[in-house]
Amino acid sequence: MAEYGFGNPEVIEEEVDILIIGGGMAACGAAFEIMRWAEGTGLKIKLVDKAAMDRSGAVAQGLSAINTYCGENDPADYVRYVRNDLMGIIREDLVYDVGRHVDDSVHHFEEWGLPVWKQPGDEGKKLAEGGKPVRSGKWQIMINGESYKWIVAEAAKKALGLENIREHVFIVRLVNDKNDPKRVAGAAGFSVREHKLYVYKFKACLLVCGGAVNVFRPRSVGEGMGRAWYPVWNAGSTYAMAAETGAELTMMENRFVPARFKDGYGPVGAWFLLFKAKAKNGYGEDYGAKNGHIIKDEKRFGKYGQGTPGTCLRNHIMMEEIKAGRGPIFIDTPEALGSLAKNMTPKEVNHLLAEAWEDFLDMTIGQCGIWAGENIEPEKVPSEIMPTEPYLLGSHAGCAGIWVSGPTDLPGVPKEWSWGYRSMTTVKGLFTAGDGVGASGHKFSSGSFTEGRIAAKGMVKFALDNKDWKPDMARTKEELIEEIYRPVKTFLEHKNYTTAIDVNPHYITPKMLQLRLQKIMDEYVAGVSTYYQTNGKMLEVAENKLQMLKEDSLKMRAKDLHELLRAWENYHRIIAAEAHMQHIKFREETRYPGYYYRMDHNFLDDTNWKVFVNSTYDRNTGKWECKKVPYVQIIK
Amino acid sequence: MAEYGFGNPEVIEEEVDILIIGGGMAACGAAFEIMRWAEGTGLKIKLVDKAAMDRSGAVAQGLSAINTYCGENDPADYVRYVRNDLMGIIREDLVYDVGRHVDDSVHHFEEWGLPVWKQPGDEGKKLAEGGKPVRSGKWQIMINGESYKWIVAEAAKKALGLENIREHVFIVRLVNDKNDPKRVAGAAGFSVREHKLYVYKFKACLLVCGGAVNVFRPRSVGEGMGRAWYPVWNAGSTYAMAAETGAELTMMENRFVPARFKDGYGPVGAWFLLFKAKAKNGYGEDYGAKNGHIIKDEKRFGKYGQGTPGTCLRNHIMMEEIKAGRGPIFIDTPEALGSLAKNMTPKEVNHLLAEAWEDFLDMTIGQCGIWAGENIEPEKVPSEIMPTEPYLLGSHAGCAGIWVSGPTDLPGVPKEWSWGYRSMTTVKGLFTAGDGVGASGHKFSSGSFTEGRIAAKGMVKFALDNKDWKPDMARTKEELIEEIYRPVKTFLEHKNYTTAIDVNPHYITPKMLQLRLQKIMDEYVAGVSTYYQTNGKMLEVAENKLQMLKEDSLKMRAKDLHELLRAWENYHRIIAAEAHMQHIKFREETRYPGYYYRMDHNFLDDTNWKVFVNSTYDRNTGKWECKKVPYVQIIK
Amino acid sequence: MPTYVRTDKCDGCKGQDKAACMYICPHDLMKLDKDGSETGHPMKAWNQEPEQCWECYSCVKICPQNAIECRHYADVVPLGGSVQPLRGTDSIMWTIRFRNGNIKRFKFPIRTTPEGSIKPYEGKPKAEMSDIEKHDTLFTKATHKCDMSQFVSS
Amino acid sequence: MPTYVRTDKCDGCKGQDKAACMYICPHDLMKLDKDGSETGHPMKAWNQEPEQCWECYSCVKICPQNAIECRHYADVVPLGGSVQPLRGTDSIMWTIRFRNGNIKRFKFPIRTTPEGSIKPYEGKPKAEMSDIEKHDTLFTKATHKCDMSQFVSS
Ligand SMILES: Cc1cc2c(cc1C)N(S(=O)(=O)O)[C@@H]1C(=O)NC(=O)N=C1N2C[C@H](O)[C@H](O)[C@H](O)COP(=O)(O)OP(=O)(O)OC[C@H]1O[C@@H](n2cnc3c(N)ncnc32)[C@H](O)[C@@H]1O
Ligand SMILES: Cc1cc2c(cc1C)N(S(=O)(=O)O)[C@@H]1C(=O)NC(=O)N=C1N2C[C@H](O)[C@H](O)[C@H](O)COP(=O)(O)OP(=O)(O)OC[C@H]1O[C@@H](n2cnc3c(N)ncnc32)[C@H](O)[C@@H]1O
Ligand SMILES: Nc1ncnc2c1ncn2[C@@H]1O[C@H](COP(=O)(O)O)[C@@H](O)[C@H]1O
Ligand SMILES: Nc1ncnc2c1ncn2[C@@H]1O[C@H](COP(=O)(O)O)[C@@H](O)[C@H]1O
Ligand SMILES: Nc1ncnc2c1ncn2[C@@H]1O[C@H](COP(=O)(O)O)[C@@H](O)[C@H]1O
Ligand code: SF4
Ligand code: SF4
Ligand code: SF4
Ligand code: SF4
Ligand code: NA
Repeated sequence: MAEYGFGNPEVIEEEVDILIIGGGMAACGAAFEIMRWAEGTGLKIKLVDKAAMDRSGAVAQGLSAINTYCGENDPADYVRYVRNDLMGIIREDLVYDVGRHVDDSVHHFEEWGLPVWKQPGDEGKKLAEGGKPVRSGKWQIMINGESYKWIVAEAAKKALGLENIREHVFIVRLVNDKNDPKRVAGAAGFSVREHKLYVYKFKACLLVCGGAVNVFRPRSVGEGMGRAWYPVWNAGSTYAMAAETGAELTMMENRFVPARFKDGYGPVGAWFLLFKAKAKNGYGEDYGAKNGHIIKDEKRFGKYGQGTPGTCLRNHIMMEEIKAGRGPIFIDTPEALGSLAKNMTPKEVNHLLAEAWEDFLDMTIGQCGIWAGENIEPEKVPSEIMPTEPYLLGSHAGCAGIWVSGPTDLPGVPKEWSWGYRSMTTVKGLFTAGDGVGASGHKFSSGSFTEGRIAAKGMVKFALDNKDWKPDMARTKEELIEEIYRPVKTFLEHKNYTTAIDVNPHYITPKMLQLRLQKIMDEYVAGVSTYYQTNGKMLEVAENKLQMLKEDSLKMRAKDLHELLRAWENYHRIIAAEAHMQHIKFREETRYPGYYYRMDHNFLDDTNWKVFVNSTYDRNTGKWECKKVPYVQIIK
Repeated sequence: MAEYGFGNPEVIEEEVDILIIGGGMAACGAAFEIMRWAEGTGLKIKLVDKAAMDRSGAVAQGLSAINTYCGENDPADYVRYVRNDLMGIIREDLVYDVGRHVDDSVHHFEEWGLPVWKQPGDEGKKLAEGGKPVRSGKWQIMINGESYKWIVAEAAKKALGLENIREHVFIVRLVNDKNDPKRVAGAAGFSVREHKLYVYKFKACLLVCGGAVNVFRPRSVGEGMGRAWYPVWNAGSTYAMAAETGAELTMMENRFVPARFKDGYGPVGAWFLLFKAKAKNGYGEDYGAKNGHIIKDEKRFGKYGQGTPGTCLRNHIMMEEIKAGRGPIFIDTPEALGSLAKNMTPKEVNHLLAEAWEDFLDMTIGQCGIWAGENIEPEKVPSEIMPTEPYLLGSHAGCAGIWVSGPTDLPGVPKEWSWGYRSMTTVKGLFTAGDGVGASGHKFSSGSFTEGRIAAKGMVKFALDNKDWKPDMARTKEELIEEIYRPVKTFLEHKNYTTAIDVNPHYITPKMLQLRLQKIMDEYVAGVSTYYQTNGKMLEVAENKLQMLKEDSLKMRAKDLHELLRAWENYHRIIAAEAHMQHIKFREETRYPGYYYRMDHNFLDDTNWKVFVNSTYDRNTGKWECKKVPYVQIIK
Repeated sequence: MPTYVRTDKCDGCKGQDKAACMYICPHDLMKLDKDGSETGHPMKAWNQEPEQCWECYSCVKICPQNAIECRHYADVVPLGGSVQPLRGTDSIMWTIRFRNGNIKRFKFPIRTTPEGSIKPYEGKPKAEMSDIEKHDTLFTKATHKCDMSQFVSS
Repeated sequence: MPTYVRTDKCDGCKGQDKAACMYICPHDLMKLDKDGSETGHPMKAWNQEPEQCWECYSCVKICPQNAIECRHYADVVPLGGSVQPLRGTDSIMWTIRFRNGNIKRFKFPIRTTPEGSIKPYEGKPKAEMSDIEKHDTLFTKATHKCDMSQFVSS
């Protein structure tokens, strides 16, 4: 046999009891919880991350707030908040479960070293000891979060043991069990550093690879293409691999379209909630005050526009301004800081300005780059805000994801919502958390970590109950090599056909494939270029184009391991995109005005559509099936 | 002195009487006309083209129709057609002058070898002999135009003599006369093949570098970025160099936003006019019939929506469908071909289908690539159409350009419209034609050629009248080298500062600069991403951003001659973009709904704005000045 | 649909002074890699900036080796189709291959006179200097007839 | 704002097994060019795909030579600004340089405990296997108090 090398990888096979795929917030939560339950059971646990845990996932840069901390509030109230924000349709059992456990996770972060802002007088007093946090909102607390992930990863790595962690391995696909197609038995991926293919067999796995970014065309298309609000490296692996294994997805029609500082994608939360800034239209009007009443139209928005508007409805009001030609939208930072500074000493004012900068330096440094490049000092010059391209996620103000088995101890929850172990999907042995869990948004970093913990417990129970079961994969090692390394082979076979390796009729570069996907999604599936509008006919066109794109994905090339990574990320993006498109097609109403508009059903229709939409994908036929699943209210 | 090489060009200085800058339709027309008038005068004439004349300019691919051929119609009627299409404001003297001369040019094309379609019975009979053309519209005739440019260039090259032509030289700037700042004395540019800088001195020059493409972000942003409808290589050099020399521009607020076959940008003219196809919305409705009445609203569209709607108003009706969520717009090719085929023999049907393909193969081959890639046979599957990104041009259904001196023999024309030699701009010695002439659209290929002829005559007269005048340039040779080669020097000086030559804080690549320009124009100056909407505040933001971009253009790098070409093309694009933005800012009405919308003045205002807008640019201060110039009706 | 050059066909225009594709491309995209330092393929041409290609086919049509083809913009068009011309002196043949394998062929006239045969001034009048200030005529003296009553000031 | 590596500062992490920037980049962008074949700068790192850079600064913060800086996305941001951190064990210092030359500096705490000091389970309860099916508790037994009357079926 030839030496290992590009196109001829060594294959490493390993059998464990539980595999954690991903190393982000949910994975770290799982790592922390699982080793305690596994103590003395002899269970073998492993974690693989495509990157390095210290800085992998959405929290790589850090964060400047923890957006879910109940504190003085009741978890039931948290459920109401999330339900209102997500237009009435959430799995309240799941949200409640996060709510009752999340504070404990935050207390651990603080114990491990995360600086949490305290109210005057409570400095130095931990949250767990009753220290009062600085709240930006009812659920949000401020932190000095530059090293948030670094700290949480240290705890997770210590808990797991370094020998149980493999970084820089990208998981491409799960493999079903040979004897039970509704069960998962393994996973396969490759190292982005060495010519090695990894094949894991396991009893259970936690699929926590975050949300899906760069599925839609971003507003900047040159170097700026890498600047997305959510982490550009999370490519929908969670949704794609789950779907391909046969797991039921839920609410994949949902998306998050955040209002963000234009171009830098700096979050607005601290500005609106902590600094009490106002958004103004191009004529300097407080358009929310002036035109916010538009969402009171019950025919179009049902009852959801009557109370506190959810995130998508706030977007809607802003988008109407823009569409009416009254943009750009500015966040009046000078006015906000000016009001706050009114009764402050110069030293306090300096501190305030530092806080304003820190908000971005802790989580969206690029926004400061824009301020620096455009000579913007926020106390002097307002900044533009803008709705971004859509993201698919389950942990922020969105609820796309996988349908999971819930807790069994809550009153009034339908039996069908807990068919198996807590956090297990409809595929036996496959668990998820964080961005992976559908119909339960607003978990954020702390809630995602907490869901990882909850899932960990369920997985241990599952593994113990299946102690004697042996995974037997439906795919051979050879088939997996063949499949995963196809882009490399394609490249090696055809690269000399033309004089320039990037233009070749026999293959497509992952980058061009990605741009093609983004173009389809942008133009037909309610991206920015149509102001988030679509209709049945546009979706039909999209379906046809996505079908050809999926066929063409078999012709992706990889000129090196880095490009092999891009190739598979983009394959995952396609599957996630398909799910999104199919769900939007199925839901014949506009449930989330401000996130997207089905223009042929441009109103919210509680009579017919106050239901979950769940889907399954058949890997062999390439077909999707969607169905309605009844929504049940659990909390008053 | 070191040997000539990259960064150290040889300088070639040459003095001629007349320099033709560009080698497109207008330049070829000028070449054909000029040598006849120059015969025996001893005038030295030279032509420089950035590319090779056989395939340079907009007609490189060929064309499938000649859109301006009067034939049986009166030139005065042609003026009425153009006036109506351009919403009432054109220089009727200029349009009339084209109209009365254009047919002779077309007759010459046919004589030289261009195949012109004839009506049954007239095959083989030349137009000049009374042969009846196949008309697609009242002004348009069908041709087999693959070699249109090749043929016209052959005639022009023969006329000029090869020794008077220099190809592959890009002209960067004009140079004013040292003693008369309102006069042009020279031009400087560089070879894209050899390390040579060219400095020409002359009495007169014809600036005919076509329109401005890729000033706005195109809809496709990867490889597809090169696919624009108008030729991607015409970079606004005409407008930029004229403005920098102090010439008055006119109607630069105007633009052309063509409806085109989606993605491939295939023209629609033959489909609508020859094949009688209908455009339908996403629901299959003939939206023109159903909703076309919207332009009857006189408050918004004045009288212009009452008769035959101009091109921009046709766009407007389509855009309203799209904005209302009733897209995509399809051109029903199967229906159209089906109706035509009804009474045809199979052979005739085959011929018809071949004509449909030829329409694109003769001028937008890429559209056939899309049909092939998407398995679209036009007789079976309809195709999408779409409004494209905006182009600045003066020869198609748009009228941006330079203010030129008109003919003196027509009754009723204000004296101020002919201040000098025919086709001369407000800068002495500077002439233009084709896309360069403002306020006179719908010339197309034949009219542009004809305007080149008209200008040629004026230039000969000018040169003869200035026989003893000696050009003396306001800039030294050293200053010109310094300026033109700055991007090369910048690159050589800083390239080793970082480990990757494309990311360096000391310079910007021409590509990134171009994308930044396109982003600004797209987002603030009524590009596709705002559905062609802008307002005063957005323009203010644009002005600020363009200012910084212009400053940064001094930091462009060029790693080779090819990139030096890109650098200067993009500089020209910036100046053209600025002119467009300034004019739109000045004209406080929406004169061209369907081309762009000033949302803060979203109606057509004949009372205040039935005027030309003219501007001048001051190269030293970087400031623009706009003014109103009265419109006068010449033709009933 | 940027162009690509087939390694098996391009002969660098036999090392002549001008590579035909490089000469003709209106956008300065085609380049001959003399020593192979830029592509690994010495004495062959390539498209140095595919994302700026207008798909005008000027290079495709001129290449004496038929070495240049187009692969449709990959960020727009599904793979597998192709559109290839063969340009002669008086006509052009097109072969369209669809993604699904279907093929169409077309042939169109391009020119009615032999290449190089144009004599622009043969049989044309000389310019008359006395006309040089008259706007109603060009040297060919073939102005369209007009009904001057249509002028406002007529 | 893709990152760039300064040739005068990068030492390739002294040829150690892992270049720090290459190890940490969550998007696999930073790469060490051992033999200089990819950049012309042997034993130095570079960003191999700048248009995919999230500007997360993970590489910037970790580089032991402070060799990595960011140049704001050139298709978005005017030239001349910069944002540069110096990350210590308990705090981070930021220097912001504006296009117009103005400078601002900030220092923020990042961590209250020494790096490497976390003992995740110290002082924590063991998991009790009898709780494994109880959804209302995790091993730390610190569930939030709730008012169950708020359930519809309460
Ligand atoms: C990017 C971002 C995120 C947030 C915010 C601002 C910004 C700019 N804001 S604000 O906007 O409100 O300001 C929040 C905030 O302030 N406060 C907060 O609590 N949460 C916020 N988030 C949200 C949270 O970060 C988010 O909810 C959680 O991180 C979600 O956790 P999780 O579901 O575990 O996803 P992850 O991104 O952390 O981790 C994903 C992991 O998967 C790996 N991975 C991915 N694909 C893989 C594959 N195929 N194989 C192997 N590994 C593979 C990744 O490397 C990573 O380890
Ligand atoms: C691209 C295109 C154009 C048309 C059409 C379809 C398509 C797909 N259609 S349909 O849509 O209706 O289908 C038309 C049609 O069918 N019929 C018709 O008559 N005209 C159509 N046009 C319009 C005409 O082509 C157009 O009106 C004329 O060509 C304009 O003539 P002119 O103004 O001379 O521009 P040019 O593009 O031909 O030539 C420009 C020249 O300048 C050179 N150049 C540019 N910058 C330079 C610099 N800095 N230095 C030196 N040289 C420097 C160029 O190389 C070129 O030689
Ligand atoms: N536009 C809005 N303005 C103020 N509060 C809002 C808005 N939208 C939602 N809220 C909610 O108002 C409640 C109280 O806000 P806070 O105290 O800021 O968290 C929370 O549930 C917020 O999410
Ligand atoms: N205008 C607002 N009103 C109420 N809540 C908001 C507002 N803006 C942001 N938030 C909340 O603040 C947190 C952080 O927001 P963001 O920065 O938008 O991610 C999330 O919990 C948001 O729901
Ligand atoms: N729907 C239409 N009605 C009238 N004229 C049209 C229409 N579409 C195109 N044209 C004209 O046909 C010629 C070619 O059009 P196009 O292909 O759009 O460039 C131009 O003269 C257009 O003005
Ligand atoms: S024209 Fe053809 S043969 Fe000549 S260099 Fe170009 S590709 Fe090669
Ligand atoms: S197709 Fe046209 S633009 Fe593209 S490389 Fe060939 S000649 Fe140049
Ligand atoms: S971390 Fe710094 S010193 Fe080490 S290889 Fe990267 S840039 Fe060079
Ligand atoms: S800034 Fe972040 S994404 Fe960019 S190269 Fe550094 S680590 Fe990678
Ligand atoms: Na034709």
